[in-house]
Amino acid sequence: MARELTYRDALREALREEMYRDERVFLMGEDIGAYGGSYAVTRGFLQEFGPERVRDTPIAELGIVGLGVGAAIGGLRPVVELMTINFALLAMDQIVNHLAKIYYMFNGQFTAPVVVRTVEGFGQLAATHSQFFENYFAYVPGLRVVAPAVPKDAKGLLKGAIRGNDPVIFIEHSLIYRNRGEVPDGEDFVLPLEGAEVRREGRDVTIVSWLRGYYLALGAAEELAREGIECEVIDLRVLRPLDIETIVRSVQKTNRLVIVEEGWKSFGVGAEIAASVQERAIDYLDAPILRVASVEVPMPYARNLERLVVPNKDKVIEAVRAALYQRALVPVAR
Amino acid sequence: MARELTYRDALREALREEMYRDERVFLMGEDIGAYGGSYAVTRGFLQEFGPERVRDTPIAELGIVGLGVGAAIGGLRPVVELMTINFALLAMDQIVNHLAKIYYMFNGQFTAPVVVRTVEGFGQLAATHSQFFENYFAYVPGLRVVAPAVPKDAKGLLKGAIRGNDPVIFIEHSLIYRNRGEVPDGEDFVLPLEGAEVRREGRDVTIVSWLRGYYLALGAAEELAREGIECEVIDLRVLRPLDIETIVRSVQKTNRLVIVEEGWKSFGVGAEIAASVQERAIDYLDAPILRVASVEVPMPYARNLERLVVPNKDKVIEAVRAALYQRALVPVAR
Amino acid sequence: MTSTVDGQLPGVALTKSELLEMYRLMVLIRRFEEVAAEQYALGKIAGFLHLYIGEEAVAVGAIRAMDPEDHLVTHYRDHGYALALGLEPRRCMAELFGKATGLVGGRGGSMHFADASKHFWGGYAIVAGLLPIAAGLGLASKYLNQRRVAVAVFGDGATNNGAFHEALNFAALWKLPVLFLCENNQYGMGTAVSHASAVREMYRKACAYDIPAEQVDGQDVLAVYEVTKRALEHCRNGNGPYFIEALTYRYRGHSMADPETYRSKEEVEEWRRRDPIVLFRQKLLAHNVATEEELATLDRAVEEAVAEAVRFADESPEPDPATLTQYVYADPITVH
Amino acid sequence: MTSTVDGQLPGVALTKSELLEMYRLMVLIRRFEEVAAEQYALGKIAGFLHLYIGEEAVAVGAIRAMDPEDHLVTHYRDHGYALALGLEPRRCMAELFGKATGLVGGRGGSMHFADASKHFWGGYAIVAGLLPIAAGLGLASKYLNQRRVAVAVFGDGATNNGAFHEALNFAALWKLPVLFLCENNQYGMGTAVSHASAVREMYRKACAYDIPAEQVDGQDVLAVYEVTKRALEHCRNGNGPYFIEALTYRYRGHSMADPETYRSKEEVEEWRRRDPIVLFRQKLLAHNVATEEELATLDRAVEEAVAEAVRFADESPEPDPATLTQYVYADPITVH
Ligand SMILES: Cc1ncc(C[n+]2csc(CCOP(=O)(O)OP(=O)(O)O)c2C)c(N)n1
Ligand SMILES: Cc1ncc(C[n+]2csc(CCOP(=O)(O)OP(=O)(O)O)c2C)c(N)n1
Ligand SMILES: [Mg+2]
Ligand SMILES: [Mg+2]
Repeated sequence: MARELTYRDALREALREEMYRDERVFLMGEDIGAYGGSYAVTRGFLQEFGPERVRDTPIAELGIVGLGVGAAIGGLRPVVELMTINFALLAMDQIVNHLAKIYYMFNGQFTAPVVVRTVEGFGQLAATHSQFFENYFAYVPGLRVVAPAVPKDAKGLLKGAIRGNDPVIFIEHSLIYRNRGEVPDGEDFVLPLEGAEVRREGRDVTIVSWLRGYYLALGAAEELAREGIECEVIDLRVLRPLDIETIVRSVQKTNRLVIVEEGWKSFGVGAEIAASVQERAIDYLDAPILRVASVEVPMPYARNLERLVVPNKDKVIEAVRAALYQRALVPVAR
Repeated sequence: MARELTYRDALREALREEMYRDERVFLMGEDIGAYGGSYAVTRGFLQEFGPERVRDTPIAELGIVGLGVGAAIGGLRPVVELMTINFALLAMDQIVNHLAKIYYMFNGQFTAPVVVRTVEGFGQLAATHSQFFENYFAYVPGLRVVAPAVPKDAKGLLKGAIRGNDPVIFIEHSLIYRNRGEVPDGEDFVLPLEGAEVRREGRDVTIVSWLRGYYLALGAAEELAREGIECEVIDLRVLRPLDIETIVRSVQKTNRLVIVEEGWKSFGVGAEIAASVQERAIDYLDAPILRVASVEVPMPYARNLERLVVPNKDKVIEAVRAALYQRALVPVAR
Repeated sequence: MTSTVDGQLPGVALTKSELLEMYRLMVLIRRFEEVAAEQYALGKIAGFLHLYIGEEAVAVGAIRAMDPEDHLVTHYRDHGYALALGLEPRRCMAELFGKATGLVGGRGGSMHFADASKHFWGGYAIVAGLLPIAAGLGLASKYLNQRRVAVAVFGDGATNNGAFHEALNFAALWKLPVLFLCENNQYGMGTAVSHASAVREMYRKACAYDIPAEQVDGQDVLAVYEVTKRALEHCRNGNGPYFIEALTYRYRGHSMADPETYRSKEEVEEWRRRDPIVLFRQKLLAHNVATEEELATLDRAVEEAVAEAVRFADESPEPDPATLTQYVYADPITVH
Repeated sequence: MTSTVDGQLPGVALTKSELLEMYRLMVLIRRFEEVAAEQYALGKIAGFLHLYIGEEAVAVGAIRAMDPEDHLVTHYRDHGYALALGLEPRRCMAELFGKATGLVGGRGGSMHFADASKHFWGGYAIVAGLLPIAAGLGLASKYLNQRRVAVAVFGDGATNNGAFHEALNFAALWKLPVLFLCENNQYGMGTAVSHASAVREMYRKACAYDIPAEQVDGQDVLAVYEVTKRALEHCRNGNGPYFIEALTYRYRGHSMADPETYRSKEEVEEWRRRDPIVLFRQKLLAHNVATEEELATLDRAVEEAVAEAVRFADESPEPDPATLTQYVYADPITVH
């Protein structure tokens, strides 16, 4: 059986269930307690679980992750929250130089199973609060990087992350917290942290994305379907390990690939996908792999400018047409 | 006229000349003064220029870059040093959220022309001291990312970086400081911060790289030439802005591309190159674009394991043969 | 100087017109912020909007004490400082509206006001991120043998971040002219000082760097002025940094999205009883610096200025889309 | 306890065998390090090698005071702690040689010793990076109602990094059982404390967090032992963290690459006059805890142990290349 839940509620359920299941699971982050979480994911948790297990922290991102690492080594299951991914830059050292390496560097003697929850997004938040850094984490061996688009995955993957033994960077998106979707019942609905999913089948063009980009892809596919263009839409779900095979299989069928990402185009996640797919399936490609991404500027505050920067459904449609040679192939602006 | 200099001496000349030319230029970093620089680039500078202009700092990478940003806004020309790129992770916030954005975010009112010198490399330094992060910086609009392979570029680009008005991440490599090469005479030898260079012409395969990878490429090209395989070798020199056109022009001739990079393969610089080249020139490609990169593990200390991780000349040769379909096309290990 | 002259306050070396200007600025900030909140509700302003209501005495007292050549950097709660510096309300409001006529052309919004001509090098939205920058400005001043002090404005929450510590150490180690001005408004977002900071008095953190430090009543504009004046002198004379903790309070939520579950109405009421504008107004009246009427005239002028600012912002054009990629780089780029 | 019993030291609650073991460990560390330097010169060891010579009293005194259940994390200058913990010299040497039989299979080298069975969670090579981790271990201990203290070992240089500040604040705020043990060896690499730190006494930095703190003579192994014992008690009893600054000195360069341009031979000589091993040896002899002969026997045993360690390391196999990609992830991965 399943119920419809919002993305936010799916996350809430995952956290609550795991906290009830395992006393070692605790939450730590800025304003997750008294304030209720900046995106209300942990609202009411302080009251429900008390201040030992729902820990408001100082504004000290490096420290937050570092304490998570230590607590994990010491036998706990920390779920730490970095209020937004923009602030994760302050914690890069603990994430990349410590969290990701402890298991390997010390020869498998101990693990640091920390789940770092964080969120991306935009909405007139200006240059330092509108960034996308999943590529930074996906680059790092030892980390798993999860980026669920739908409530079912939000719940199942978060539970999988908490139960697993690897460090996980769990990336949410501020503009999809209210999206609704089916979520299977039961506390044992747990998903493994890998594998992309083909969410819409199609024969003409493959569109691959994740998080909010997935919804843009889906919207574009639906609109294009009205004129008979059938897009296959793949939701990546997990960025490391990257499930290239699923994309390759789709491209072997459609022979065209469009990647939708919200980060800046150059050196983003899409670059890896394009590079890997051409490496494995260049002979199947009837058109260059195209990327729809953000224009490469620090995000401006003004609404009209922001709109120009970020991907939207129309830009995806345009790219699909370009992949079908229905329009000139102009690389998306830098 | 020109003389032969080491890469290190070319950097030293650039710094000294610019410090004599412009009193606003000063150096700041860990152990650059009394210790003489961990790679001896600034040896003797403290004695020559005094402690106001050659400033030993506390071990505070975030602070070092932040002070550089402020000093630049205040009218100086800081050249700050992050001892190695591994420690740059501690300064990511100041680099990405501050340095890179100030000019744009405040609408062009003021600039922060900081040059951040740092160095990559390996040599049994283990997991936290053997990393490659040029992709992190190359991703960021507002930054220029320079990575010179030869002494001439080391000097000319460093001078260009110091004289320019943009923030620059200037990446050196610990294993090429002693490499020698011609450097033009004169204080006015200054290079603009852009453009790749074709350093060896060839018709069969294009190999593109930068920093130490360039020497691997060259070595492979020379060895392959003995059996009649002519590689065109491109030294990128600058990673942002990326000069894709030069690579594309070469690929239009050779129809094959091998990228050599020392960072981990997935989500690295090579991914962007591959993605961009196939986007512009897929019809010219007679083989998939291949990447020679590091195996995706935290770097182990043991010599024999480290050797397995990093690229070397033989792996480049193997990739060139694969691009020529002389051997099975096995994607390089993750 | 204990005798009272009409138009002066006992023991305060400020003229009547200066005092009235301080009053006007406090009222201006208050009204500007109230109207900004309204405009936010109307959808004219978006994103994060951090209001300064309740804290006006800090910005106005501190800015009044600064020299025009001094450097200023603040955190994202920056409107008060921009207005206290004398920046035009219309350009401030236009920035909130994201318009081309805004302080930074609509690119920054609420969190990133700046005006290079006033040496106001910006509001920064990464907590504590501005502190090393301020130290760098101090370094430039010292290096160039200027007598400028770099003033850094930040909150109680920022003092728990590593950047704070690194900046204070640098400033003290190199004896840089930096005034660290901490606005302790009791909360960092929804987290009370007592939940975030091992030491509850922010100024005590300066002990780890031997930086002279003190607390001041942040609701008393003259007290802020006096201590800032003294602190700036200290810095200007080559004695290194200084640390001021201003005790204050924000009446509104942290930003417009704040559910305010973390504090009681009573607590807010308690603080409102020591409203900085009311306190200052009473003092001006009690000492006959100004009449009710004079103050009312100023109030009306402010009202009009803010209304005009909204009209201006509303009528101003959006930024030209053609400017989108301008100012990413200062030097030309020809490759692609 | 001022009367002297043979085999005991006045005022010291340690048995003869404990005291001799401390002596032996100090000599072991010294010899291990000297031989490691030789092996480095021979090319058997590579990369960074940070020797502990001159600082032996700190590790030996501190570890002796710890409970077996206590947590330990250190910086990269970690050989002394590993040996003081009783880890086998042969496995330590094999790690330096990058051999499969090393403490961490040759993967870590000098900077990353670790032994989970001893709750020694590793040496970390990012300056100050271990401090938040130590606080996290303290958090786990407290959360799980254990009586373990997390001991964090770091240098004077680390105290200027933001991670230090954040860790101390967390530990004090949450009253975590963490002992911050700072080895002030006067330099961070080539930078003297006075060139890096606004406050020259490291322990004084704890004032910003109200953490009790004191200095100890790091050349006196018993003094280190006593203060660590006391500090651990404090932490173990729920009073939160404690801070110890041990004043010490490294005779050798920062690492093997150090040109040592930043200090004088005289300064090194000065410190050598208070060599921790010589001092302790003299005390043991003066109080008749041991005879010259007993100590000489220990010295010889150490000599042999270190020689054996080298043989073992030399003869051990390199890591199996097939293990290269092992332990990147703990859970299976099936996609690619
Ligand atoms: C590094 C960082 N972490 C988190 C945030 C989110 N955030 C914005 S303001 C704020 C609270 C800051 O409190 P304080 O410094 O006391 O200033 P106040 O808002 O009270 O004036 C937080 C947590 C941020 N902007 N930057
Ligand atoms: C974050 C960081 N910055 C720089 C370095 C390079 N580095 C390694 S050890 C060291 C000096 C540390 O000094 P201290 O903390 O006093 O310890 P000591 O070596 O004296 O025992 C430096 C600068 C590093 N490893 N990590
Ligand atoms: Mg506050
Ligand atoms: Mg030291």
